[in-house]
Amino acid sequence: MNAPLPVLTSNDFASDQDVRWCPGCGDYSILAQMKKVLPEIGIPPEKTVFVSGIGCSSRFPYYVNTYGVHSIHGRAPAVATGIKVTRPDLTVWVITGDGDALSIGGNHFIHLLRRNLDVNIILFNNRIYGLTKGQYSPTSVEGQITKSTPMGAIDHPLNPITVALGVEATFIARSIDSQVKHLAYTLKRAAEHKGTSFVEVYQNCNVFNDGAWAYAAERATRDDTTIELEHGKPMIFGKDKDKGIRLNGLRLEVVDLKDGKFKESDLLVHDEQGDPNLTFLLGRMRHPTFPEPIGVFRDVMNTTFDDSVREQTNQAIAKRGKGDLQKLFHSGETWQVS
Amino acid sequence: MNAPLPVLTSNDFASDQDVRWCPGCGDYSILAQMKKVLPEIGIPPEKTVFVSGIGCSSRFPYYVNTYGVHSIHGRAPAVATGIKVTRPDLTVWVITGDGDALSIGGNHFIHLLRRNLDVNIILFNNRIYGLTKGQYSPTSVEGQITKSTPMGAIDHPLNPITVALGVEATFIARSIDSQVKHLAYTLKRAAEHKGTSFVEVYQNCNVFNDGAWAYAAERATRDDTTIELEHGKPMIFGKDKDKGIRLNGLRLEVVDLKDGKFKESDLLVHDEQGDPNLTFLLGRMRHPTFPEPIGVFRDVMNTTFDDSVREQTNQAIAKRGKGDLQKLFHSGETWQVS
Amino acid sequence: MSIETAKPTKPVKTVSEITVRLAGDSGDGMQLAGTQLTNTSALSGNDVATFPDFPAEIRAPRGTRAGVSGFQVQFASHEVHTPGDTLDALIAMNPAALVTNLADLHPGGLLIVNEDNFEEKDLKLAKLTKNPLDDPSLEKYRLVRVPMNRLTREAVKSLGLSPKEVDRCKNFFATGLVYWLYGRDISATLRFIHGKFSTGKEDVAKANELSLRAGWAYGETTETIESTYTVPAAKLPKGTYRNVMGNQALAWGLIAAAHRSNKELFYASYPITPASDILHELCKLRNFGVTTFQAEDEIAAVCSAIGAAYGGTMAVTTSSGPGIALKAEAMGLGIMIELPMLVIDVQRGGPSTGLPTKTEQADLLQVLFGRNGEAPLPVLAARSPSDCFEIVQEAWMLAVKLMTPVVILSDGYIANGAEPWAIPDVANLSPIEITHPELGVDGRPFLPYQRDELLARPWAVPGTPGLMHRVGGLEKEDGTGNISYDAENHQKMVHIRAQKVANAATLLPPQQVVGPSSGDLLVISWGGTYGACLTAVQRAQDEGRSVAHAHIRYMNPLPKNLGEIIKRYQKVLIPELNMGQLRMLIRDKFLVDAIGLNKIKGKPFSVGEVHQKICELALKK
Amino acid sequence: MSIETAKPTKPVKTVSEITVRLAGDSGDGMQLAGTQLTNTSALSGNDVATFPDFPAEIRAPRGTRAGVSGFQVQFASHEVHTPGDTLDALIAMNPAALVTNLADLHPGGLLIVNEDNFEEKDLKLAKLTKNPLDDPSLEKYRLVRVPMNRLTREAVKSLGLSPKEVDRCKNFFATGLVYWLYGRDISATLRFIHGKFSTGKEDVAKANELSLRAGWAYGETTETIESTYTVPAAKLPKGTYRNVMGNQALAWGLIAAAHRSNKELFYASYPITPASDILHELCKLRNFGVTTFQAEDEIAAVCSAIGAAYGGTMAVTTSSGPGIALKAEAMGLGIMIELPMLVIDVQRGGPSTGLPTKTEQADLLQVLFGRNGEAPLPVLAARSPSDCFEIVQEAWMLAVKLMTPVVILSDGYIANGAEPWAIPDVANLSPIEITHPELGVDGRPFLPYQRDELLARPWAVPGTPGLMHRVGGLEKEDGTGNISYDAENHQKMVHIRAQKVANAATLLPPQQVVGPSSGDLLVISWGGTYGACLTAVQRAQDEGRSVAHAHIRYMNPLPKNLGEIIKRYQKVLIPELNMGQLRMLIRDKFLVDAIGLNKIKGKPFSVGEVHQKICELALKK
Ligand SMILES: Cc1ncc(C[n+]2csc(CCOP(=O)(O)OP(=O)(O)O)c2C)c(N)n1
Ligand SMILES: Cc1ncc(C[n+]2csc(CCOP(=O)(O)OP(=O)(O)O)c2C)c(N)n1
Ligand code: SF4
Ligand code: SF4
Ligand SMILES: [Mg+2]
Ligand SMILES: [Mg+2]
Repeated sequence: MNAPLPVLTSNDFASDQDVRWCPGCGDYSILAQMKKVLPEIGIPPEKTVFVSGIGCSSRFPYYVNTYGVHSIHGRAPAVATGIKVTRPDLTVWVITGDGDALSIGGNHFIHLLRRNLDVNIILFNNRIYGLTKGQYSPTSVEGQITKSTPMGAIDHPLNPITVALGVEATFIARSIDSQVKHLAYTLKRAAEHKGTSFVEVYQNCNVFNDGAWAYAAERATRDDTTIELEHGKPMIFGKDKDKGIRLNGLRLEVVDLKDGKFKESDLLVHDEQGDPNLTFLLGRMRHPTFPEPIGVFRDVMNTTFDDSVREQTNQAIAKRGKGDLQKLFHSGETWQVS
Repeated sequence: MNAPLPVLTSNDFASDQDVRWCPGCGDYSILAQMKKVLPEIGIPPEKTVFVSGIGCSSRFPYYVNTYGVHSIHGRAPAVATGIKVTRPDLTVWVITGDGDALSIGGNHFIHLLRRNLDVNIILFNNRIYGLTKGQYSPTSVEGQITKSTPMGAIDHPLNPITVALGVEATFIARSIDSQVKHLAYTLKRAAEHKGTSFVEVYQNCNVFNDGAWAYAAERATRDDTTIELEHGKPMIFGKDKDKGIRLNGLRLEVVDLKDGKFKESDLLVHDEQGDPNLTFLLGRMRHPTFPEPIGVFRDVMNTTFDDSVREQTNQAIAKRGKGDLQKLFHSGETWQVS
Repeated sequence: MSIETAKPTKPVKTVSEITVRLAGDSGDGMQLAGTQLTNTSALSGNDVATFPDFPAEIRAPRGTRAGVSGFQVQFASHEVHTPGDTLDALIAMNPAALVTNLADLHPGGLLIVNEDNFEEKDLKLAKLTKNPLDDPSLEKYRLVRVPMNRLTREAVKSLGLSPKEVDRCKNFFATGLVYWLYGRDISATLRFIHGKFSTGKEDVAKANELSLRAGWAYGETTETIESTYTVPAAKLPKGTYRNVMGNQALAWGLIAAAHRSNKELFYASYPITPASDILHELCKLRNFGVTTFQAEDEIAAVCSAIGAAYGGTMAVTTSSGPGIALKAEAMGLGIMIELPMLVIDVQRGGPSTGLPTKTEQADLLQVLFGRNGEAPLPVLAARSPSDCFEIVQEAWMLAVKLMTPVVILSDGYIANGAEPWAIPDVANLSPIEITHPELGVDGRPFLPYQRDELLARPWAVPGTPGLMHRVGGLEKEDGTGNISYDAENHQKMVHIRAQKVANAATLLPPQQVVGPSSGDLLVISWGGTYGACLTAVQRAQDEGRSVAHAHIRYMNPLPKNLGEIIKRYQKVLIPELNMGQLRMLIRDKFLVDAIGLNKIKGKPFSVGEVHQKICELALKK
Repeated sequence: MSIETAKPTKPVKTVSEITVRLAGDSGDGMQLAGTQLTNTSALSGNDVATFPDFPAEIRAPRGTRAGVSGFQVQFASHEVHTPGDTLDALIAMNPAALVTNLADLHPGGLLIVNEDNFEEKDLKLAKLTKNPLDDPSLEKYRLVRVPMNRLTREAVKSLGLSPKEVDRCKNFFATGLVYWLYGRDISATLRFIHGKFSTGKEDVAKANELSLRAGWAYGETTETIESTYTVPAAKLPKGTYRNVMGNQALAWGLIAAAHRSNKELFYASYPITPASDILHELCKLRNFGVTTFQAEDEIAAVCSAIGAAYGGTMAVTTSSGPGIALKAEAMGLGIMIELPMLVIDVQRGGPSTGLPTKTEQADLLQVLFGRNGEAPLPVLAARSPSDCFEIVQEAWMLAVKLMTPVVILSDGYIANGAEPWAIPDVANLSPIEITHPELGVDGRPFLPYQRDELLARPWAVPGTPGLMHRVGGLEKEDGTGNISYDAENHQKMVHIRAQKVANAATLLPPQQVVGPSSGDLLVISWGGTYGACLTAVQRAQDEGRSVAHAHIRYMNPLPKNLGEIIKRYQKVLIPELNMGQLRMLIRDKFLVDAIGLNKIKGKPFSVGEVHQKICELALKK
């Protein structure tokens, strides 16, 4: 899957529909990176299917010239399951939003992850309901003022990363709409993973929740507010790469590398196959206490639902032979009338 | 809530309906313990509401003489939310099953937990669909043979404890139908916690999944296959209390206390307010590798949805005064026709 | 001489039909006994129809009225379409079974009871203060008291089984006695017994055989039964037969339809009574290229089916009323994106959770109208267990010809009922032609919403180069399928979708009528009431009443010629197990003052109920 | 003299009604300008009706046809019930707005364009090759080219605002010009401007004021418009008036109903167009004892409402078609456990996701039949924005009197439309009596399913000692409410639930008819088509046609006297924005060959469309 087929270019994946997102919406950048990555993955358009629910983000499938289903609100994971289980030869992407995936679609989302179906979920997290013009979502922060929470949201937000971890997702990653290189890399990694790949993308809704991710997205601050997870590398961040993350007992702490108290070797080294509880710690790193990790939190192997289904079918055939209707109909007691 | 009102006895909570569970079903014991605990909690029957979905377990409300709603499949958490938000004066219990709470009801379940509504969820986990006569459930083990999986279940089961932790539940506990004392204690603890209390109960379905929990339930084995979590106490288990759980780096390990290599002081001391990632470790302790913890995994404080709602209402009134319809109707431009 | 071929030695009365009900505790194995009697009667050439009736609880408390499980079968020397109204014989294994079933036994009927189960404690469990066997009201029946516990114990004592195991043989003792009573050959049941308990449990098998034989022998020796009965073979169309239950026939029908269309079958469902057995049957047949997916809920089930259909597979989802309600929104999506799939509703008592184990016909309007917006789809209704096989073939043919989801209605009565089925010759099953477009050589752009003569759109499947296209729930532009908010286009598409479904009528046979082509009364039925209505009409015809029967299998669109048929009768009667749902459609479409006979008791019609109503409306000439 | 009271100095023509549409880019603030014109016209004593029409996209690409946003208002010196068919004046801010709206401008109508926005790039965005202003076809209109960008810029240059801020003032320039054209007083709009931008943004407020005044002044100075118009005040019933939009009136109606029943309001919903504004309005009014709960989905919303109702609170859930479909199963539960609650469906274009921002009436059958089993409930339909307030009062009264969920139907046209509302005197709002039982002194056991004369059961709320009881979705035993699988009981309960809903008719006023009590034609309408149908009928009556109008607000049960009314007319016409859903009910119930006028274009009827059909069916005498 790695070797890009030179024949494919991002034009092969451009659809003829005009894009209808608001000017300045973070979705544009995600679309652009996806179009860049798809040819590199080397799966031809006709072998690729994008499935989405409802929401601004879920308009995505119309803008890539592959097969696609713009389904109903929250149900994309279920639609994708039907496609992948019956058509394992296809590469299936699920495009969803924070409301689509975590509010109405939360159940399908966790069941897709636990079954570890070999599809890629990209969650456009803008911490708001965009298409319906600005109500709060399950990822809206406490106290967030929105059309439906004029006095501030009171729900404790869901953390997509720990939710995914709680159901033992095999691939968990995070990126940011404006970090185009990192985003492209992350999408590619998601495509390469066998099993359900889950990617949370910080996406700016500049109309209803502008700047929700400013701290993590903007040049000025992002080096100090985010940390890039790199497998096998110590966890260093900061404009001058002078801060790091250290494991102190069971807790993580931010340490300064300047004052000589700690050196690189004291830092936590990221391991994509590391203990889930460590991953859990990373998932719970939240601004402003911590820089927020971007990159691949977890990438482990487990049996996939689609493989297991095929296996059982083959077993059944091996054990009982390809089904014979005549035999089936005549099994048990029969009698003649003449 | 602690001081039991002497006036109440378990008879006050006995309903006139004959119980319709299969002879030998684990549900009987849970019902018995609930009836024992309710008077001790001291909330009168008329202030108590049991809400359930659909399933054998969900028949529960008919058997306690309190207020109750036997709702529809998977939706008990939503019904309970409507009751508790509007009637904070009531004590609300949600009775559910592994299919009811984690299959069709998974989304309502996690949203109830994240909102930390002050209700108590008791999940009767028998790893099977009982009422519909024996299909597999989200907690059925891989390979489990059921009516709907004659070749064995292929989904990776959900772990109710880590699912709850992934959404930051504030009270997480586990008990076993046959461990009546422990069960009663755990139910009581759940009642005492402010916020959503989640209790998983290992329950035996002796008709469709008999012995699913035998290892943890039976006298012969349970001391070695389960470990009782006690706040502030070292994690010791085994018939002769000669084994313990030790934290080795980020991993847990079972150690022997006989061979002198480790002593009690080396063991992990359980802390109900401990780091969530440690709780996560405990939640992932699975038989046969580990003894499975029973007791209270986690008991922490956080704002509850029902309190926050009231607070906002009071704020609104404080700020704008009790709503005045006449004023509202006449706000903005009006004109007279005479 | 071996008993297999033995004939009872007592005087034999020949009768044309017999209705028997075996009733006992859920633990007593009455369903099994009834099934054996059914199969054996069918094997002997009778036509049969059954009605199993079991408690809602998994294991209702032993000996209670709630715990009574009954199995009724009618076997006859002519065609039968119902399990029979009143009983010629009732076998009651305990007091609860007696008191809850006696009302259906006709005067002079044979009442066989297991007198060993009429102790104080048994009476108490049945909430009885005195022993019903001592009740003078029993005098109008032919009461036969059999100490079944004791006799069974004696019959098997040689094997030294546990009391519990012995107890479990009682049903075979009863079966043996019934076999004797109706001169039934026990060999098939012996085959069953030894097939079932083969491995390791030979002693249990043996015990069951001994009990069966003991029951048979008891009949020979007892004085209390003076004669036996024989029901000659029925003249059924020639062919090879077997018994099928409704859900089994649906499952097999799906596999056959997939086979005929040369497709794999994707079956997605969430368990619910009384539909679950379809899942149970199909998941055993994975070697037929069947994938069964037990989804996390009904919404996921129907949505995964939509995904599979988009992928080019034969997709099916099934449920009962409450689950079908949950599928409503997604069914609308299926209609909008115009993909073929089957949605099967095995109806049960409603509303809400209702009466899960009871039958009803009250989902017709739900499947027709239970979606937002104008969202029509074809709806077909099975009329009997064996008809479930055929209805699937027709439904799938419509789905692929019209590119639309199609609903099939069954019900709890059909689902669990059994009847003989003339096994089709698989070799002669015609293929169901399905074409998936390829990129045209002319290089003209592919139009996913271009229409054929039936107004169906092409079924282009992922993987086909050049045909990449997106479908979704927003209104589509005619032809291109692009999103369109255009006013005229919307109206056009709404009409196209409606007309497409209406076109189904051109693919379906015209409505048939049984009886005079005009007259006093037309009885219109649909679904599971077929048997009772047909039998009642035939009885009325025999009495010289001017009445005909039209049974509708195609609920939407209704048969083209139906209106013209209705005109030819003075009155129209529509018996339904609901408050008049088909009646509403008929009145609306044909402006005829159709009369309803509406029963909503969780039970099928008895022939008598329908016949009585017919007699009110069509007088003897 | 200050302009507030200035009158245009050009010749003034007095007319009885005017229809204007302001059309521009979504960014141009046309909705705001239209709302101001509406309010000011109402304040001047006119009756008004509006039709806002905005793009489906949040921010459709600037300058494109998809991005055009329009606001139409009719103001008149007599009662108006529709926003008007054809336009007297069209204000087009860019080429896309011109080409997509011109068709509705009647010949000789005034066409005011912002000529600064007809550059090459603007034409390209509108997918135009040549400038439509140069098109000879425009000659049949009175074209007025106004360089609005330039004039606005000049008007505000003193303030030194950013180009972007200046650009945002254009809509007030247009508003000023329109105010001048119709002799409108600008003071209310000035109050609005300064109220809106008060804090910190005084310069922006000032800029808007200057633009408004500049627009007005332009009218005075330009030669291109030779006369202005005045529309005298309408003779409306006396009282204090304000404008309300449909969703706002629903929200306020809910608060009023809660206030009248001395209950807190629990409002549970999941956002969906076009229902969300009800949530937005209510969550601002928490100090009225309103709790708004944005649930995780529609199922949770309706289920939490059921919980709140069980707790004794006034519970409401709202959605649009797709969300209502998801609520189906739970609504069945609400019917089974017989608790009062309101379910409001603000209909939109379907099926499936359909046309979210467009209006339609195609959910009638869904709310009536979209549930498993026999699950009837009362259904009411609002006819106009202000009627939304009243309909809630009636619906809630039924819900508590009958202990049942009640459905209210609105639609996107009503939801976003505005009209004057005679503000009720809160002091005179009669209380809605609700009684919750207490434990009887006689100590007789409490029966949760005991019936009163209307067949309603008691609403016993948790917290009441001695009344502990359980409710659920399984069939209930009459009286006790215990689970019952009994056949007779089931039939009885199904009939009780049906009769209870039927009893609603005894609580509701009889059907009224506008026009002759018998004649050639009866036009039956429901919901949002009220205005167009009434106006069309009145026009036909003025022409001397024998036609009457019956507008139905109570869809289920239908008014008791409706059948008897229908009999008195030769023909019945039922115009609907669907394929004939009410028509089906009427035909079924009354066996009348009702004729349909069915439009399904995401738009309301024009008066002309209905009138034309009436003329076909009822000839001039
Ligand atoms: C069943 C149903 N309920 C509600 C809606 C209305 N709706 C459409 S998108 C959406 C949420 C959008 O938020 P999100 O998923 O975060 O996507 P975004 O627009 O922010 O990208 C809602 C509530 C719907 N279309 N269908
Ligand atoms: C909407 C709906 N779908 C399906 C069902 C059928 N059903 C009833 S209970 C149940 C699952 C029961 O399993 P669980 O929740 O584990 O409870 P248990 O019986 O094991 O205690 C199902 C599928 C239903 N009643 N309603
Ligand atoms: S509303 Fe927000 S998320 Fe939606 S398109 Fe506009 S900017 Fe993007
Ligand atoms: S089926 Fe299982 S869970 Fe249900 S009552 Fe029987 S034993 Fe208990
Ligand atoms: Mg979002
Ligand atoms: Mg279970």
